[in-house]
Amino acid sequence: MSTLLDVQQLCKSYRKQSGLFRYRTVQALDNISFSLQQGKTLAVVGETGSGKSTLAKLLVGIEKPDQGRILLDNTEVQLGHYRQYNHQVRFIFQDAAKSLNPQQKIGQMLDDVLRFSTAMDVTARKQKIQQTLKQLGLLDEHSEYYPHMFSGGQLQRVALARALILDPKLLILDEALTALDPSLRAQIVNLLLELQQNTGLAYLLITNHLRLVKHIADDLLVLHQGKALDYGETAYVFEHAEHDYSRKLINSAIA
Amino acid sequence: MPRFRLLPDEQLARSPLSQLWREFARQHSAVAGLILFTAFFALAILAPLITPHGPYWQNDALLLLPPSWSELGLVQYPLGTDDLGRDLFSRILVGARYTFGIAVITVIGALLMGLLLGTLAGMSRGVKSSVFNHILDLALTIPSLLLAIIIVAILGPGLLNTTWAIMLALLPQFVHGIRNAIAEQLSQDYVIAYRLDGANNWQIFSRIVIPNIWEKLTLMATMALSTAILDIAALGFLGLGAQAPSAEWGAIIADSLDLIYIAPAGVAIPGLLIFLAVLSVNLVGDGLRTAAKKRREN
Amino acid sequence: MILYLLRRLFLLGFVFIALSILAFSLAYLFPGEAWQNFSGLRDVPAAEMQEVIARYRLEHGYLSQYLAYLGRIFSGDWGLSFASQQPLLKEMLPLLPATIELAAYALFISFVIGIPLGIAAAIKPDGLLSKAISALAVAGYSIPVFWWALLLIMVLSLGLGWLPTAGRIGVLYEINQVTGFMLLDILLADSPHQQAALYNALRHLLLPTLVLATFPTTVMIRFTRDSMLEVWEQSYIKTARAKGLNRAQVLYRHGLRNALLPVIRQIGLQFSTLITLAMITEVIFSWPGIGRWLIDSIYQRNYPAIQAGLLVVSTLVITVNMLTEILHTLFNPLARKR
Amino acid sequence: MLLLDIKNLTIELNTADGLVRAVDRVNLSLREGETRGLVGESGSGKSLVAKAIVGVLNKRWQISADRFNWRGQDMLSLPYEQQRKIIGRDIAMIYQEPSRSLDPTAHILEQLEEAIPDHLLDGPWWKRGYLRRRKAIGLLHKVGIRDHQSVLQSYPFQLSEGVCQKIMIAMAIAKNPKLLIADEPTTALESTTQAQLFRLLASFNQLKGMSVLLISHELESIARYTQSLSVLYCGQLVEAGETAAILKQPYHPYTHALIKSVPEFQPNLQPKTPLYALPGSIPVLQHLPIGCRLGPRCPNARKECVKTPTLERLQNHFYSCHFPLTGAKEP
Amino acid sequence: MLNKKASEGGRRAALLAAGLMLSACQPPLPDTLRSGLVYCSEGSPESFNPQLVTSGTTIDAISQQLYDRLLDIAPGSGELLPGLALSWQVSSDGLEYRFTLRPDVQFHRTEYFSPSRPFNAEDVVFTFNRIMQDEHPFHRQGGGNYPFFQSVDWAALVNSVTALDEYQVRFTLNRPDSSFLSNLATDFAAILSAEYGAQLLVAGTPQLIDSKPVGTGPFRFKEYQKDVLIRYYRHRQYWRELAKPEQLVFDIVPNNARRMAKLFTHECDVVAFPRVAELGLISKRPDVDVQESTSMNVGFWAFNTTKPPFDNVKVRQALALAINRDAILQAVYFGHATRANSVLPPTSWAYNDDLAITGFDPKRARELLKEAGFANGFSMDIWAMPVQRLYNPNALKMAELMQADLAQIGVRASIVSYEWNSFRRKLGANEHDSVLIGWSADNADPDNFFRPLLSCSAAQTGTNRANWCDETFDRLIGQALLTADQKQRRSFYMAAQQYLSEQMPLVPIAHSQRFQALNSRISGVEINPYGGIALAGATKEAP
Repeated sequence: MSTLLDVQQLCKSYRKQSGLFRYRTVQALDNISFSLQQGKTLAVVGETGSGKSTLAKLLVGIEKPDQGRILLDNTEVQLGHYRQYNHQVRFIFQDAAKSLNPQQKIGQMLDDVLRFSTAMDVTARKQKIQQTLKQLGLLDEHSEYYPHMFSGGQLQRVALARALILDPKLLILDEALTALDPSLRAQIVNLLLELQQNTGLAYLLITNHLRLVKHIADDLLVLHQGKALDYGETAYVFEHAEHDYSRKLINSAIA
Repeated sequence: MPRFRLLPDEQLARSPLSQLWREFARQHSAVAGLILFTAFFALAILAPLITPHGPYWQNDALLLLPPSWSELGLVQYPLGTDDLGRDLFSRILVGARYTFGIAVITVIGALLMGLLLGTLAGMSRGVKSSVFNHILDLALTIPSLLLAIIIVAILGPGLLNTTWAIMLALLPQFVHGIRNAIAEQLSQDYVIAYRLDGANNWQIFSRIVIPNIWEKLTLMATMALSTAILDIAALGFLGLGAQAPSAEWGAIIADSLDLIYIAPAGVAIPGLLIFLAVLSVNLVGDGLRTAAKKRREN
Repeated sequence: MILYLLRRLFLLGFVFIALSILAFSLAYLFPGEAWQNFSGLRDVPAAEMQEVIARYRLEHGYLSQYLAYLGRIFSGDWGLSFASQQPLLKEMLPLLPATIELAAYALFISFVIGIPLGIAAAIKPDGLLSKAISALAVAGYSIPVFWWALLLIMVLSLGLGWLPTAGRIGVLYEINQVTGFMLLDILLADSPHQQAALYNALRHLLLPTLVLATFPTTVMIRFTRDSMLEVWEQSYIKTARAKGLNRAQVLYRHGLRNALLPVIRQIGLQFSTLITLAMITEVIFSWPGIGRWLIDSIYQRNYPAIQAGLLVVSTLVITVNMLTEILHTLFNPLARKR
Repeated sequence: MLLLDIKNLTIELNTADGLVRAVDRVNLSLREGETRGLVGESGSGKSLVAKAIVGVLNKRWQISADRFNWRGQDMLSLPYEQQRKIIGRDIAMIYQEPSRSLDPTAHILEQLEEAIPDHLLDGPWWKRGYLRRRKAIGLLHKVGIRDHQSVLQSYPFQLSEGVCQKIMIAMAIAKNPKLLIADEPTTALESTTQAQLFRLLASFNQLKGMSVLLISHELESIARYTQSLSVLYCGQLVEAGETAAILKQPYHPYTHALIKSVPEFQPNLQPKTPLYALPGSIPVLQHLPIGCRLGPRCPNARKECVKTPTLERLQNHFYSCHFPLTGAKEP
Repeated sequence: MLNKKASEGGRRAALLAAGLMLSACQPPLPDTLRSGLVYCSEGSPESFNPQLVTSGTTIDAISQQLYDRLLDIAPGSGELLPGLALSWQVSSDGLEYRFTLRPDVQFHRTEYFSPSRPFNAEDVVFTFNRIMQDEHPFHRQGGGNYPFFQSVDWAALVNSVTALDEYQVRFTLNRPDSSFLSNLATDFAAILSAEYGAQLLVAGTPQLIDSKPVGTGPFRFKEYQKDVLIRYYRHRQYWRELAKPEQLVFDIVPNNARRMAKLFTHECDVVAFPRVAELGLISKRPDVDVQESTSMNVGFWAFNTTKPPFDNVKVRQALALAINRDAILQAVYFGHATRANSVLPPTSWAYNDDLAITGFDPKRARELLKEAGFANGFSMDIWAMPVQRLYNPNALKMAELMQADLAQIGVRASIVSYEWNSFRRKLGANEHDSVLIGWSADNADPDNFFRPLLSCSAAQTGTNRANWCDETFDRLIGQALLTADQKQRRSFYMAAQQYLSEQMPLVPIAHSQRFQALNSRISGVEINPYGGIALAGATKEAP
């Protein structure tokens, strides 16, 4: 297995206005490094303000790091070059409903994704859409649906379909499982696990939900106020967390 | 939070547009407004075809004829004639072109310009946009009619100048609204998602922004339309807009004001029509607003 | 908070500068010579022309001219009116209170009527009362103000003979202008017919105020209603109910405050419309205010006056806007957050 | 005596397309001092039940029940104002999003004081203000906020969600309620704060004998803090009983699935193996299956399931299924 | 809406509607207000000195109220009556006029001036020297234009004005002028106070003489708010019978309908120029009366004869033939005017009955245009005054009618109208192609029509809107003045009218009646056919 994603000494700070002309610097990420192998799952946990979301933004290239490098398949990620690497990295939003344009049918949306990023012709695109929908347990006629016609679980599948239609290597899930009902969550988790086994997808799981992390993540990174506290194999971190905060976090989940 | 879906499937299975229409059609007042609006619209287009007499044709023999329901009235002149012997009914029909029709054109013009500027403003950031915002704030604080009056003062009175003036006066609120709507759209998750899918600015704009803000645009347009009608009529009334022989409703009122005791119809009817036109626009606007709100709630 | 005020002040300054630039550039945009539009002088003998050029720095660049213009504005030299050849500032000063008086009473009426009606309409949104109020509001919102004024004059003044049609007070009453606010002036006046004058002035005031108040009242109704309905759906209202407060208490303690806060803001936003409507109302009721004067100035192609009028009216609007915004912030902790 | 005793509670929504039965004949009872969990996924109607108890459902909802007793008194037979009075006195409720449940424009002090009923202040009227403030501070201390000075002078937006929720609890316990209903109280909170909050609630239950009705969509988060449990599915009560007993042996396939879908309750589960999940998803209100609403998703469904099962009782364990997992009832 | 029954019923209902209705609880009016009179006028005065103006509005507002003249005109006969002059003698060569002045006439005592002496010869000399003498300290005040006096060539006519003693004044003329005494009796020849002038000179504020007036008339000036009102109080030392109203207010209401509204709501007691269209309506109301009086005036359409193509006689004639004056009489004057064939009204003794009547003949008009080389017509402006005047109650409407008529002969007319002050200014600068305006006579002499309207001297001073300067015409009207024999004068004027109808520098349109609407409680308002209105005798009955 090769290293899919390599993050080296990532730093990011924001400027916030705190006076008429004064600005305060907020260090959102402070020297973060980690790597992710193909077909593996890395969980990033931490509270609000720990820098999780910033990390996600940097990884998908919406924002640019102040320092450090992000290597994807050994090439450095550059801001704004979505088309170059969105075949490899896809992002799943916390709220599937909000990540879909309410005025567009699902089929159109998927078609757009293919049009933007591939050179497929109409029939090929159609085929690919059918195939992807099927892969996620959706029906063909769902492509004629508007987002508001789906239930929560189906929407999450649609979001996955959108991500997977480009055959990526890495999925970044930003709290995508947290708000779901348990039975739905179990369904999605099963789906994700199955996909990983079949296609060798890697997941970067940004979450607050440690019970789930324990079950599905290979590695765990604990973030707190922009700093990486513990990083290692999940089971190991759960047993031997070095930092108080990590322990507290783990204890709150595992009684 | 558990949320109940309150709509049956066949209703859920509608496009957002038809959902909106369904909610809209449920409101009697809104439908009445729409019918009235359509009637005015048709009138504005067809007016020259259906007027019984030329709106500027002076019949020296029939000055100040009372309306046809009066004993002295003639059935050929349903609303009577004015002091120059012109058929009031024809004038009022043609007036729809000026007051209502030109208001529509004005609003469309302002909308298009607003879309252009608002998009530029909405999609740009930094110092430039901040200066732009402040200028916009200033323009918003000056009352639209006052702004129109100032522009008329520069250009000189006249219907064409009024059109330009009102268009310019409406522009700030359009730019403001469109900029905000676009900024709101751009902050949505689905825009980021689209960007991550590899969409460029234009694709985002045409595929997401426009379909998602048209509802707001329509609302803004209805509000602007009611302002435009009122402003055109007010300027016409003040003698700063449409000039004398023109059949613009406000100008007809101003014209007939001198004869209000003898021929009150000349003041009452155009005024009533302005009122109805604005009312229809407002009813449609209110209906749309309610429908949009209800649709979002479901 | 101080920071906020400073920022507002900064913004205010910016807006004034932009406004003055606009007014300044009008002198060039209007027909006629710029010096005429600045000074209000119609003809200047060739001998004095040199002095005029120097005074308005016409031989310098626009920036220098603008600075000179600013200086004149602040020193109170606003030029002369084309029509009367009187100093504009002197001409405008007694007019402004008349407009403010009219607008203030109208605004007051719109509060007194609009807010309770809006609340009443929100309490039972589907009730008959609410529907009636809404219908009234949309009608009032759509009515062209000049036509409405004429209608009221026809019915109340000419038809029934209850109210006078024009002016601030019967012309036979001679009231010294002290503050410019008619009612105040009457109270200050040491006149034997004070009571009669007051009564007469009130009768004159009634119709224009009613006409002018129509639009803001309907806006208030709609806005209060919507705001109230929205607040009524909020969780904290449910919490308050669950605390055991009764409806009136909830309405008073939590509903009104939250619902009326945006209404305060609305005042500022509506004020500009109000002034526009006041201009038309003044024209119809021959109310000697700044709006009528401004419109007359346009008829007269009195460019210096238009320029000055714009400056004054906009300043008034912006100031009121800013004041309400600050007021809103004072009352609304949420707005202070930003 | 039962504090709350509800039998066959039915809640229907009045829509343009007719009545929709969102809650279908649900039984719910609470003893004094009991902590009961009410579990169900989105759309199961658990919040509706809570709101029906507190009486804050709006007029679009119609409530009926065979029995709706509060401390032995039939509430539905009382006039509305009377109901409000009793409920206002005895039952308190906290919500999912504490910051939105607090008036954004009022100081915490003001809102807290407002929650303290007059009859709890024993002192002459001129001292009321002072007493009220003292009491408010006392309440904050009780919920574990020590820095009362700055909190009291704050507006809700200045405080974190966790603190807000604590204040909500303080407001809830101000009137010494008999019952506290907590509707998803921890969803908006950080995981570390969640545990804190549950412990707080548990402590009030133990110290004051206050009954607590905990509502959540996640079984695992509340299982630890409740004595008994009611599980709702799609507006129907599927199972109720002692928490420990249910966790040990659920009778209903839905409860079973719920428990099995949580890795935490499966100590032997290997990481990265599939979780147990029922197929499909919870139906929308307009498309409720007739009979047992789980029917289409149930692995054990047979044709009898088109009839609504009655609520069966096995000791203190209630369930409503034709084919319970223990085989207690033969077809 | 004006249904009487309804309004009666409404009023009663109002009374019944408890004390709530405002009209039901009117407090009693104080005495000072009760006799006060409100005259609603159609416009603001241009000045408070009649010497400086021509407009009827200004004259109405100031002349009869603030000032007296040496002579007055009897309204009916046009005969000259003693005013401030008790008597006068004319020398046999007609070059010397000697006036004996009335003693014990007091000037106004106001907040800004307290007279120390009564009126005397010095005031007369001061008044007329201001007009004649360039070096007079007040000559340049108010622009230095005395339009009426310039139009009658006063400076060339009068050699000197001399005070012989305190109450004796002598006017010496350079040539005999039969209209001289009539001109002294016009509203323009108001007598100012020399003492006030001196006081102003000392104070260094000579410009106030025309804005803070002092005269000997029945009312004294109190205040003036532009476009709002003029307030006068009774002059308590007036030499004639004291004015009846304690207070006289000119309420300035340019809009006609609004003026009528004020009449109906009793905000105005007397209303200037009610719309002739509404006379029928007014006469039906019991609370309002209408006064009708003949008036010497003419409304006309003047071409700017210095501008091509209006310098072409044929074009002018064609345009005259193209307009349908009968339609205008109906639509604009509602029949309350007679068709004008000459600038002189038919009631004038110099009227020419034999003039060929210019009819409505578009065909002939087109032919004439063709002859003039405008077969395809041309474009022109019609300037329509924005105010209403006796001689033309609605110039804009008239212009609209003419616009339609002219279109028939291929002339594309556009209507131009400015606010009144700008209008007059631009008109003075001769920017117009043609203008709809008119003239009201100031005295009974026919010369008052011809000279101010069409003479070369008037073309320079600006009352000649046609900008017409024609030697033949000027000679004719000049000769008419040299003789006092009416028969001889008449023949000159006949010839002049004949010449005018051929040359057509202006198209006379109508001679209108003058109307005055007033509250039926008012009596004693006097209208002068030569302009001006006297309100001193107006009394108001108690309701």
